[in-house]
Amino acid sequence: MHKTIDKQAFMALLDDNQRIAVGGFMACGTPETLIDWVVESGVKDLTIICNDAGFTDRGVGKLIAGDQVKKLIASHIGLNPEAGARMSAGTLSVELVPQGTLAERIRAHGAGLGGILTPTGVGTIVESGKRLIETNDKRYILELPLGADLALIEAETTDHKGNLVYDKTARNFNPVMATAATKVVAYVHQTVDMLDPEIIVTPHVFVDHIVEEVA
Amino acid sequence: MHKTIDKQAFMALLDDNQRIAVGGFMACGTPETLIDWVVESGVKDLTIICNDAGFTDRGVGKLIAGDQVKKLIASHIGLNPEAGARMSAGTLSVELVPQGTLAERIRAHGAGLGGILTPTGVGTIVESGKRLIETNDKRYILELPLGADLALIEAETTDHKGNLVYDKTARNFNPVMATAATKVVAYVHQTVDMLDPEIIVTPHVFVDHIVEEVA
Amino acid sequence: MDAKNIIAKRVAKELYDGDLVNLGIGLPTLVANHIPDAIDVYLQSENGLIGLGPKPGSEAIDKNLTNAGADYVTLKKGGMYFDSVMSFGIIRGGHVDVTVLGALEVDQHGSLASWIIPGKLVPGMGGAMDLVVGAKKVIVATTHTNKGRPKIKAECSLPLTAKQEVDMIVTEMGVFHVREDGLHLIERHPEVTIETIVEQTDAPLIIGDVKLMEV
Amino acid sequence: MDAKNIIAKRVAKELYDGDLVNLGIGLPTLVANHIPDAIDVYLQSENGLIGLGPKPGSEAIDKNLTNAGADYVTLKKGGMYFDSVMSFGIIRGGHVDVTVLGALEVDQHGSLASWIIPGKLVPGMGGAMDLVVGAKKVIVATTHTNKGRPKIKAECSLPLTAKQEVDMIVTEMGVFHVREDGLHLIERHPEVTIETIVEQTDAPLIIGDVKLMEV
Repeated sequence: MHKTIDKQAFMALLDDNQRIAVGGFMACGTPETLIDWVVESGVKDLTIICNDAGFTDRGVGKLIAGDQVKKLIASHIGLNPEAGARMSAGTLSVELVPQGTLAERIRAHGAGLGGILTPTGVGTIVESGKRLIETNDKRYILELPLGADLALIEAETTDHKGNLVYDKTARNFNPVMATAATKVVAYVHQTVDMLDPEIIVTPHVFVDHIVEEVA
Repeated sequence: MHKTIDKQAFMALLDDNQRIAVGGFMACGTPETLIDWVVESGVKDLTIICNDAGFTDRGVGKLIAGDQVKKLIASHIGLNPEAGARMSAGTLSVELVPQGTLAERIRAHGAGLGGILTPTGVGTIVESGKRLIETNDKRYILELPLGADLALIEAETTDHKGNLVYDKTARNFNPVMATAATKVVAYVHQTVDMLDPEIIVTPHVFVDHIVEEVA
Repeated sequence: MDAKNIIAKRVAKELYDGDLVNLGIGLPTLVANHIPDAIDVYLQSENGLIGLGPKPGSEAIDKNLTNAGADYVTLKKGGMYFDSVMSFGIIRGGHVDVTVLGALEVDQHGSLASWIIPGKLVPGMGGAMDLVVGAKKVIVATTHTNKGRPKIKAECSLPLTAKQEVDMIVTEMGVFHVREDGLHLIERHPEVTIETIVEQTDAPLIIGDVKLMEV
Repeated sequence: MDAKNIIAKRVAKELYDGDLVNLGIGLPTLVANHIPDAIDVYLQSENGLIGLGPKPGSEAIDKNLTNAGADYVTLKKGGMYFDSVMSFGIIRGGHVDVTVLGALEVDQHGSLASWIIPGKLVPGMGGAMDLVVGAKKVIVATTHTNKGRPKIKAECSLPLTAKQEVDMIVTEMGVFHVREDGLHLIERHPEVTIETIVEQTDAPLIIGDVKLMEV
């Protein structure tokens, strides 16, 4: 299974209206090269799932600035005024999700769960339109799984099979997004012959394609 | 925070009627020394949460053979005929839980969820007495969180803070059980000055006490 | 070749390059011996690894490296270890391409009974319920009869492992596909007549173009 | 000492040896400067680490080592990295001893509004909703007023971050406990009278034995 692809093959994975999960936290651990290629592709009407809106010129903010995003599902958009402006103008739909709920919803999709019950958001506007379920005399929101057509993630190192390890806080949402998309593309900084089997964070079975950093 | 305790301090943590989660999978990764001490303590009417019943002379099987267990919550008891015999005789109550559901229920407790929706067991006797919930036109069982008073786990290496890494398939249920008990005791084979921050599986905040292997 | 290896060899033909496969305890384990060297098939053991290798020689046994049947095993290059939560996230989440299991009974609708004979044998379901619900393709690998009694039934009489999840049944007599319209006999052992198979099967069979099994 | 550091210093007195603590962006971050060297307090950053150290010098900046506010940080010895799922498992699961957050409004019942001013400011809730629901102790650290207007209200008027989860409020004027029977003033700044505090607070206060804040 040779998983390394080039820019051309990556571009062929993209399409209008896709739902794309993008790793990273305020652009730390976001695969900027892959984002740049999505910008270059010009695909439109994307639904982006990401922790946040990035910055105007970093992370998924570049896709928002290029008006390629129809809907953003994120926990925070405060560092990207372009996102707020488009939301106010009605050209960008934003679904704000508590960060832990976002992580659990993506995990639920990747782990085959039909949903999870969380106390987060109970008694707030986050519960509107959702089912509330009581267990053990406590009230929870039923939050539903969240998956994507494509996950774009960044990792530090891979081996020849596609196993991944991450670097410091650039890990964040990358591993869970790798579990929850039909196709997973990982941008990696280096490739080694073998990784210690004890330290692999993302098993190769989750990874469809690898884009290697060009030195 | 000095977490290392000796046998005497460990014995003081035990009591009749406790609910104890025990790591290991068919006794691989089960903290045998800690189990031996529980046997020696003579505490009774325990509820044991473990992947399986172990063997008659290994793992939690030693507690069952000693008639210290009132209830066992596990996915499998087939390798321990003593467990089956006591179940038939009515002296041991056994709640059989699908292995993935067992892992998710323990995780749900540790992660503060009110429950999870799983497709596992739908249409089988596993669903009896449980709430069935439909989401996205599919039927799921609502499975509830499962926690313990005490978790007894085994790890390979700790640092002076109580961070843990495991060895090969001895990892299994140990990390998740460390998240879901009021007190967590880890039996460790070695202590080092520092662990690589990228490879720590169980952060020290989950670990209350360490019992170090005596060479 | 004995019945078990006839079955295992035929099942192996269902595996493709890059597949993630879980082989149940007993007969299904034999499938590993029949996978062609030319393809990479990744074997998962649900207690916590992907990349199951051959059994170790007695000098290479590691007590912390076992499979889900508590046998000592090895790990192939590129393999990795993980905990039970990740393991069943992989299973339930649909990331296992093929799971191969034994059966007490399997029926024309693809329902499987494999974990309990009430009052007689109560080993527990272990990970089987999650595997059958979660894997993309479920293959039952079983001898055609047990003490002369057919294992393939119109309806299972024993408590189910999962309802209508089995895709394919391989016995030493033939190969069966579970489809919307019923159970199809698609291959037969060259030395076994269709009449014999019909006679030894307790379910209605749809018989079209029946090929010969390679034995 | 300025108002912010008066608050931060007072909050720091609520932290004990071994505590796991999450400090929100802005004012709460200053608490770290006031933690006594004699105790080990472990700071979590919800983007994926425990063991937050001091800010790096410009020569030691690592772009993959940031906090939840996208500032460059360092990791202390014994710290570790993890992904967003683990991070919020720790938070929601009640493993964080103390969380310290800012407020737009906080009310006498312990409800908090901190993430949205509809039509004006919509940054998103980030991890705040999970933190306030999950942490064992929730401390709001905020200036007493905003442009002369009290931030402590009888009832929050803005959309909530969480309902009735705040335990304690620390401002530059005083310290408040949220209890069953209402909001108690328990300490005041030595140079601020109880009358002034009552005047500057938009909620009924229960005033018993009011101690002096150490400033």
